[in-house]
Amino acid sequence: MNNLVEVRNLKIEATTDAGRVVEIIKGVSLDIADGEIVALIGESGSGKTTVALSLMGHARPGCRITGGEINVNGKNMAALSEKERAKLRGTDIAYVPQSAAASFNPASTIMEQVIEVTRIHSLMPPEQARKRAVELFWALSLPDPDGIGARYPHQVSGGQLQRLAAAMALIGDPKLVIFDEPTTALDVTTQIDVLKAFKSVMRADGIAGVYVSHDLAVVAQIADRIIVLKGGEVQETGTTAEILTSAKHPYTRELLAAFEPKQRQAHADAEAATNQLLRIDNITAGYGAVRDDGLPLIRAVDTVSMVVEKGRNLGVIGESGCGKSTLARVIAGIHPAAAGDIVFDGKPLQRAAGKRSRDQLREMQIVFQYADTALNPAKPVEDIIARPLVFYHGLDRQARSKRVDELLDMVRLPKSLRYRYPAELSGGQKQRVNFARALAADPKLIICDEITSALDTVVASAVIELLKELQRELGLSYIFISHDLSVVEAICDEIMVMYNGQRVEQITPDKVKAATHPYSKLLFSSVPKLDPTWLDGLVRDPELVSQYGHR
Amino acid sequence: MTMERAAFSRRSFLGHSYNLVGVVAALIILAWTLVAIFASYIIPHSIGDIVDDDYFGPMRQGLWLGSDYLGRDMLSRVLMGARYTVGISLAAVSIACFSGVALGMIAAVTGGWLDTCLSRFLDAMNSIPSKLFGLVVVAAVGSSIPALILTLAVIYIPGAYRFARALAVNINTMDFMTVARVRGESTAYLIGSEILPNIIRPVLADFGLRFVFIVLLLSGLSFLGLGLQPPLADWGALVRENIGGLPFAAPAVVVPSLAIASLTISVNLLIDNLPQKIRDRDA
Amino acid sequence: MKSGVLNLVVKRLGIAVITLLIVLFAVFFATSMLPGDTASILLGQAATPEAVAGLREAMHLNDPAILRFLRWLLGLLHGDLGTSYANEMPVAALIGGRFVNTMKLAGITTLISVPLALTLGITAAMLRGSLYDRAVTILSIGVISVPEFMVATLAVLLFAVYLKWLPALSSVNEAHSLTDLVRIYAMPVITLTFVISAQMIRMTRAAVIETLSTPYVEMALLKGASRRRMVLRHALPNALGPIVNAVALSLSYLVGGVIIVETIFNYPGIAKLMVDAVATRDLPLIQSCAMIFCLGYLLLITAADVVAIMSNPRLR
Amino acid sequence: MTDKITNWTSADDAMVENAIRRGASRRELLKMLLAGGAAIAAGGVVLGRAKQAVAATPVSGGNFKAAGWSSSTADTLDPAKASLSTDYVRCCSLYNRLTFLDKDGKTQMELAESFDSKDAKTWAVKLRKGVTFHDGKDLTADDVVFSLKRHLDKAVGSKVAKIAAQMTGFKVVDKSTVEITLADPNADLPTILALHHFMIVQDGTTDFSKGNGTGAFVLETFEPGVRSVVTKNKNYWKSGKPYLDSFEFIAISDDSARVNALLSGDIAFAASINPRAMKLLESQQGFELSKTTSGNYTDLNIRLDMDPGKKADFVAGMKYLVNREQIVKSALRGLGEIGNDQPVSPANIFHNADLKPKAFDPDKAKFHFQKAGLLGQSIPVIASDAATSSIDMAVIIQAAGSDIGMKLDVQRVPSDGYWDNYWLKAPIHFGNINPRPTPDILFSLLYASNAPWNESQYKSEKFDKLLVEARGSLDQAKRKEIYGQMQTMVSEEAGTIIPAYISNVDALSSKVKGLEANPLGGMMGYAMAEYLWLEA
Repeated sequence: MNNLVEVRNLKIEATTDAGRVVEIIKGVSLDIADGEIVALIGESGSGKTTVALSLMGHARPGCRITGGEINVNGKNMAALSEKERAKLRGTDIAYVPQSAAASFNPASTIMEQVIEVTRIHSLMPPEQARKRAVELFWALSLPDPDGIGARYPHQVSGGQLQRLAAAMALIGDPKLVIFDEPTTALDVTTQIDVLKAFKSVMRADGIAGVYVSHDLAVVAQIADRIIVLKGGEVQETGTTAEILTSAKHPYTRELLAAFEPKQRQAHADAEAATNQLLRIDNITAGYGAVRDDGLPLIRAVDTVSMVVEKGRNLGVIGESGCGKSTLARVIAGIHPAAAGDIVFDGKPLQRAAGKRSRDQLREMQIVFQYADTALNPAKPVEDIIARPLVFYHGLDRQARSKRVDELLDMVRLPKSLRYRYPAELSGGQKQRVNFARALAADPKLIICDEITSALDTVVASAVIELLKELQRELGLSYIFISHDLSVVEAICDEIMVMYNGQRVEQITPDKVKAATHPYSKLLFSSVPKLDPTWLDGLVRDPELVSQYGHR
Repeated sequence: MTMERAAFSRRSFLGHSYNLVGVVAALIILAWTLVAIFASYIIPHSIGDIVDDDYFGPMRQGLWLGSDYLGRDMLSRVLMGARYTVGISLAAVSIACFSGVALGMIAAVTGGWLDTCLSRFLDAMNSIPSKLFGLVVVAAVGSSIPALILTLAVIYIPGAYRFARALAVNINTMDFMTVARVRGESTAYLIGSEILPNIIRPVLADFGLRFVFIVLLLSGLSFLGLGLQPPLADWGALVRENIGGLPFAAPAVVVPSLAIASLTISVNLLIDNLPQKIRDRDA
Repeated sequence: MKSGVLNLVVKRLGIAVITLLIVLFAVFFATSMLPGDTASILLGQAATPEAVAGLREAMHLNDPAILRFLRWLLGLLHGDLGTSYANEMPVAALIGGRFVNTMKLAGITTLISVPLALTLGITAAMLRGSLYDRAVTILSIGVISVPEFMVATLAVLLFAVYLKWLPALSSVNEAHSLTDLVRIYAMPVITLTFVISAQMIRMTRAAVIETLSTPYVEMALLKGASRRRMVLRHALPNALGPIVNAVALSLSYLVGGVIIVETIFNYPGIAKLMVDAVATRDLPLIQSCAMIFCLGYLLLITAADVVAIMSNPRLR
Repeated sequence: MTDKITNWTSADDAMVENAIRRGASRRELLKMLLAGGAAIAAGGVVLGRAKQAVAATPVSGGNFKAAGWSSSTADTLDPAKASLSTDYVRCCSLYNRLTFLDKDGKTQMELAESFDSKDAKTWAVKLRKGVTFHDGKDLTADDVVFSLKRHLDKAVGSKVAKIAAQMTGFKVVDKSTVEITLADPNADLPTILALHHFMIVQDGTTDFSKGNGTGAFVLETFEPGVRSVVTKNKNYWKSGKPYLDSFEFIAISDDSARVNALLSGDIAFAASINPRAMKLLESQQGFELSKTTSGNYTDLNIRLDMDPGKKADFVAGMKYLVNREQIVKSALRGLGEIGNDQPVSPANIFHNADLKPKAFDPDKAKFHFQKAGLLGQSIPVIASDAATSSIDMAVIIQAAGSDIGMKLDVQRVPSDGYWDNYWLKAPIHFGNINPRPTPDILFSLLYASNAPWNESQYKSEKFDKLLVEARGSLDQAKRKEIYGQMQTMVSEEAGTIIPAYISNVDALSSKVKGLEANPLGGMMGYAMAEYLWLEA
């Protein structure tokens, strides 16, 4: 056996509520050499995380490894007892979770958790372990490496936690580290730091890695080889360069296609210029106690003004916490502004939704990021879509049913889905239903709050295409809020960059490369490219990074 | 984590999966419910009639469960007792849960001072020991079936309120609530159509648990001498009036005790083993 | 960090005062609804109108009830619980010894039931799905479903009447040695432990199991931690909030809810005192008892909150 | 009454023992046994036991622990306010009365040496000399006048204010003589003053929590609603008494708890046993029962001035509907004697034994109800735990009624406030009357036209006249005749149905000796503490 990891014909079964057994991994085989980083890529449900976890001999509750061999460092994880597996976990194989924020025990200090592996396996005395941890903190370029260990997880930012999770994995000197979508939840500016840190540590120690992700651009920066998974089966394997340049499998090509620049639709500019659909002036909103001047203590949105023209789209971009979602909620009246004016379709709007007229509410719809929480899990799809039809349009049963069919058709969903409950839909389907509900109101403006962020690349780009089509058919306007530049670029006529509650710049997509504001520059330059050399070649102005990078 | 096996093997039927314990518990509850409904048709003796010269008589032909402290037929009294225990508890728990859940949802959705006032007031109510409250109320207005039901209900409203409010507050933070709000929906729609369907399962489980507590409290109150008008008696009252027979295991005290235990244990087991709707997407 | 807790305590104190006032007013109105007053009840069958009027006059019960209530409240501000109508003794003297008794019983029961319930709950969660877990679950359901007067009466018959191991009465005055103490408290404590443990076991087990499904527990598993470590180091500290809350609610039962145990074991605690007070419409005594119950409840709930907050670094 | 030998108790022993002491003939003894319900065959055995009882002499010493059934924070050591059995027991151990009733219902002198009157209106009471209070002060006429006069003061809240009201004048003749003047002649004054409320306290006492009396015991601890401990008064004026070193009296209101405490040995005496506990007690060794039938009764009162009691046929019907035998057998488990609707019990020397109880006759009852036109109507009957066994009685009457189509709606109401709100007020309700020593007190309280507790609102001028006549007479034979006639009147005319005289049953350890029955109630008329002794 030459390779560190040799998986042969791995089969994993899951048991459903009904007690039905489903094979979710159908005979996967893969190899990982010493010091090699292999990416597992695929959409959600492809089984990439399940395969990765099986390398530790672990199957999540309800799942069971039923066949095949998982040889890691000469031991078949599938055949070992739970006790023997436990001995290898943390020492031979380590794990960096998808959401470090959730994977740190909130009740314990970071240092305790980082060195826990050494305690469990009695690897070294705690004093030495702490020293080693601090060394790793330095290596992962964490701020305040000596003091950060004493903090609790909630006192540290997401990007830092992700790196701390890596330190937690590396402290046991593992031969193999499994990264489970470790940067998905991070802002692009932060993602770069984390990726860089991972890459340098792994390289320096010659550690092998499995990198699970759905983002080809990210994977391209770190992986030596890529394995494409779909439906529990390996679709294609190849070196990073091979996959990026000469992918053979249609699914891989689809993945790549999602990265190609989209053709933007052209607008009849003359007509648009005069037709303001929404104008907001000097809006300020926030949280906390109201001060003497009537403004809140913490300003999430600070004197922002903007205009949306009829039939055109405005993109709002910025990192998490910049106030872009609050802005969306202010416009929708969910979070009434403390100051400023909103004019919609020529008429001033009340700040609070409760005081707006039913028609005003109907004409402006908002679609949220997480379709999971935006759709009532206790109601079937048809009830969800039909409610605005009853509420705004007073349609009777028959007309309603017909309209629901039409709306499902509009968002390219089969009619048979109307009886399903949200839990029985895929992420993309949920987001389409979410959108269909907004359409049911016959709105003029739809505020889309990060609607593609929770979706896989391929699905997201399909949703964007749908939005464009609908705009052509129905003459809608969108306010598109996202942290993902490629999405905003694809659909918007104007892009507004927000930072720290303020509007820092507004430009058109074609001028992204020529941004003037330093933050915009940093933001735009941080979006990963489908080029394996991009990360290594990236040079960022250290002053910019120190000023705007949240580490 | 190692794989978990369900406590007992489950079977599926009509799109729900069941297990044996849950089914047996449900059958016992069903049986008592039927007894409660049809009690007056199946009792062999009138519950007030003295049919035995002896007291705490043993089980024998004609008096299948023996006789009570006055020489009345225990079988008839236990069967009729089911009606009062089940009926009163069910009525009380229904009122308590309905009001508590409705108030809890309203408080969660409305928020603000209404929420604060309701929570404070009901919290204060909660701090009064339930049995003492029962004693005071019954001392004040006498013990009649409506008074008992209302007292028991009032005692358990704060609990139901707290429970429902906590659940509803969680649901209230969901985006679909926001969507419904900016649609302009009324509070009634929000609580009835958006929140309730999402909390109905835990609320029903809570309903069952509270039912058990009410059965126990009712029997506790009966033990303290409050309860139905004679010769009617719920199971707790039967235990109370015949407790003198306990030292020699008279059926007059053993049977109603077992009846209470069988009902409460069954409800508890049913809650723990509720049939689960199978949410199983094809493919 | 410290000021957070302090702030909370101050805020809670304010809420406690309001809650207390609500309770006192509610109790006052409930008491005023009761038929008869102290004078007529003390006279019993001899309550001819003249006799009642005379006694009422002599007992100063002629002032409107609300006035007497407010006067009592005013006295409370100076720490004066007032004087019992029924036997003209200071309420503080009447309550004093009995309060100590109640606290003793509650204290001993707490010392036994809380560690027992937590151990059972945690170990059941640790061995979830095992025979042991099932046994604990069934046991706790069984215990929760049996009325406490059954437990108490059976215990008396078995241990006192037939075996004669333990006294049937809990005569607190006769506890001169540790053996006496054990003998006297054994049965009431066992009964109360039965009553309050089940709920704590169930909540503890549920809370621990819930945290066992969190990503950080899975993370611990993937670090190679043992089941024991996962439960004790990772799940338990985070499940502390709901557990402490359940414990507080169960314990609050020990202050005012033990009327049945006090009756069966003839234990002189304040629950029975309050029942007696209600029977004689002894307003100052009723109010004082209600206040103690309410305070006990609030104290426990607040303590639970403080523990929950202290155990959670995010809230500290 | 069951005929089991276990019902033969130490009290019966005591009765026989006393009879032997008095020199009763064997025939008399057997008659007594029959009255007590024992089979003739058992007579020999019992006699044997009785002889042993005679042979035994009291021993001093020991701590006696007993439990009563009532528990209240309103427990008091003020005899005037005493309202519960626990109060009586405590007062009897701490104080003395001027007179007391012996086991035969005869009035005996206690603190008084003699009661003298020529006209039954002015009474000269000579006091015993050499009696001291616990605090050392001598008993004087001033103390007696103070003790009696208190009852007239409304602010005291005396339970016997009504009875005391007839005492209009008090005069201290000398240090040991008091003259009491009555409003109207009353030959029963010495008996009246045997009531527990007329205990003699020290002149000027306002704080009764010290229990400073002349009684057999000195107060050590008193916790209202919980317990009291008294210790032997070494200077007690009755020589040799008390036998006990200390006497602890605790309140256990729960019936089963009280029995269990006795069985487990925690206490040596449990007062007022629930008939339902008899089976348990019978199964255990080393315990005895003491039965006292002293004239306590629970009665069903039908007010004659309200519907449906206005219709004489309804009242008559109800009297036939009450199955007295079943009430004694089932509700009282044999621990009672069938009553004949009048308040003077067989324990009283004035009892009219010729007056027979009405037989249970549903047909006659139905006839009367039909005549009254009330058959089929629902008639509320108020019962409460406050009136002993009334709920069980109500249920028995209700069941008999439903057999003939008479619907009685039994309403159980709370004990709290029962006497204030329902008793005497509701058209049909239950009452409970404690034993009173004289027919005069009973009739004046319960049946005279102006009686404060006229339960059925019975009014008869003839009755009132007879009452005054008997009261003022010093001729015993004549009084007996008049009282007999009055008993017949009440039984026939009043709306009070007295189905049974309820026996009080106390349970005690076999080690406890010296217990006798007393017409004033259980626990030797509550005064047992100074008479009992513990077998070594």
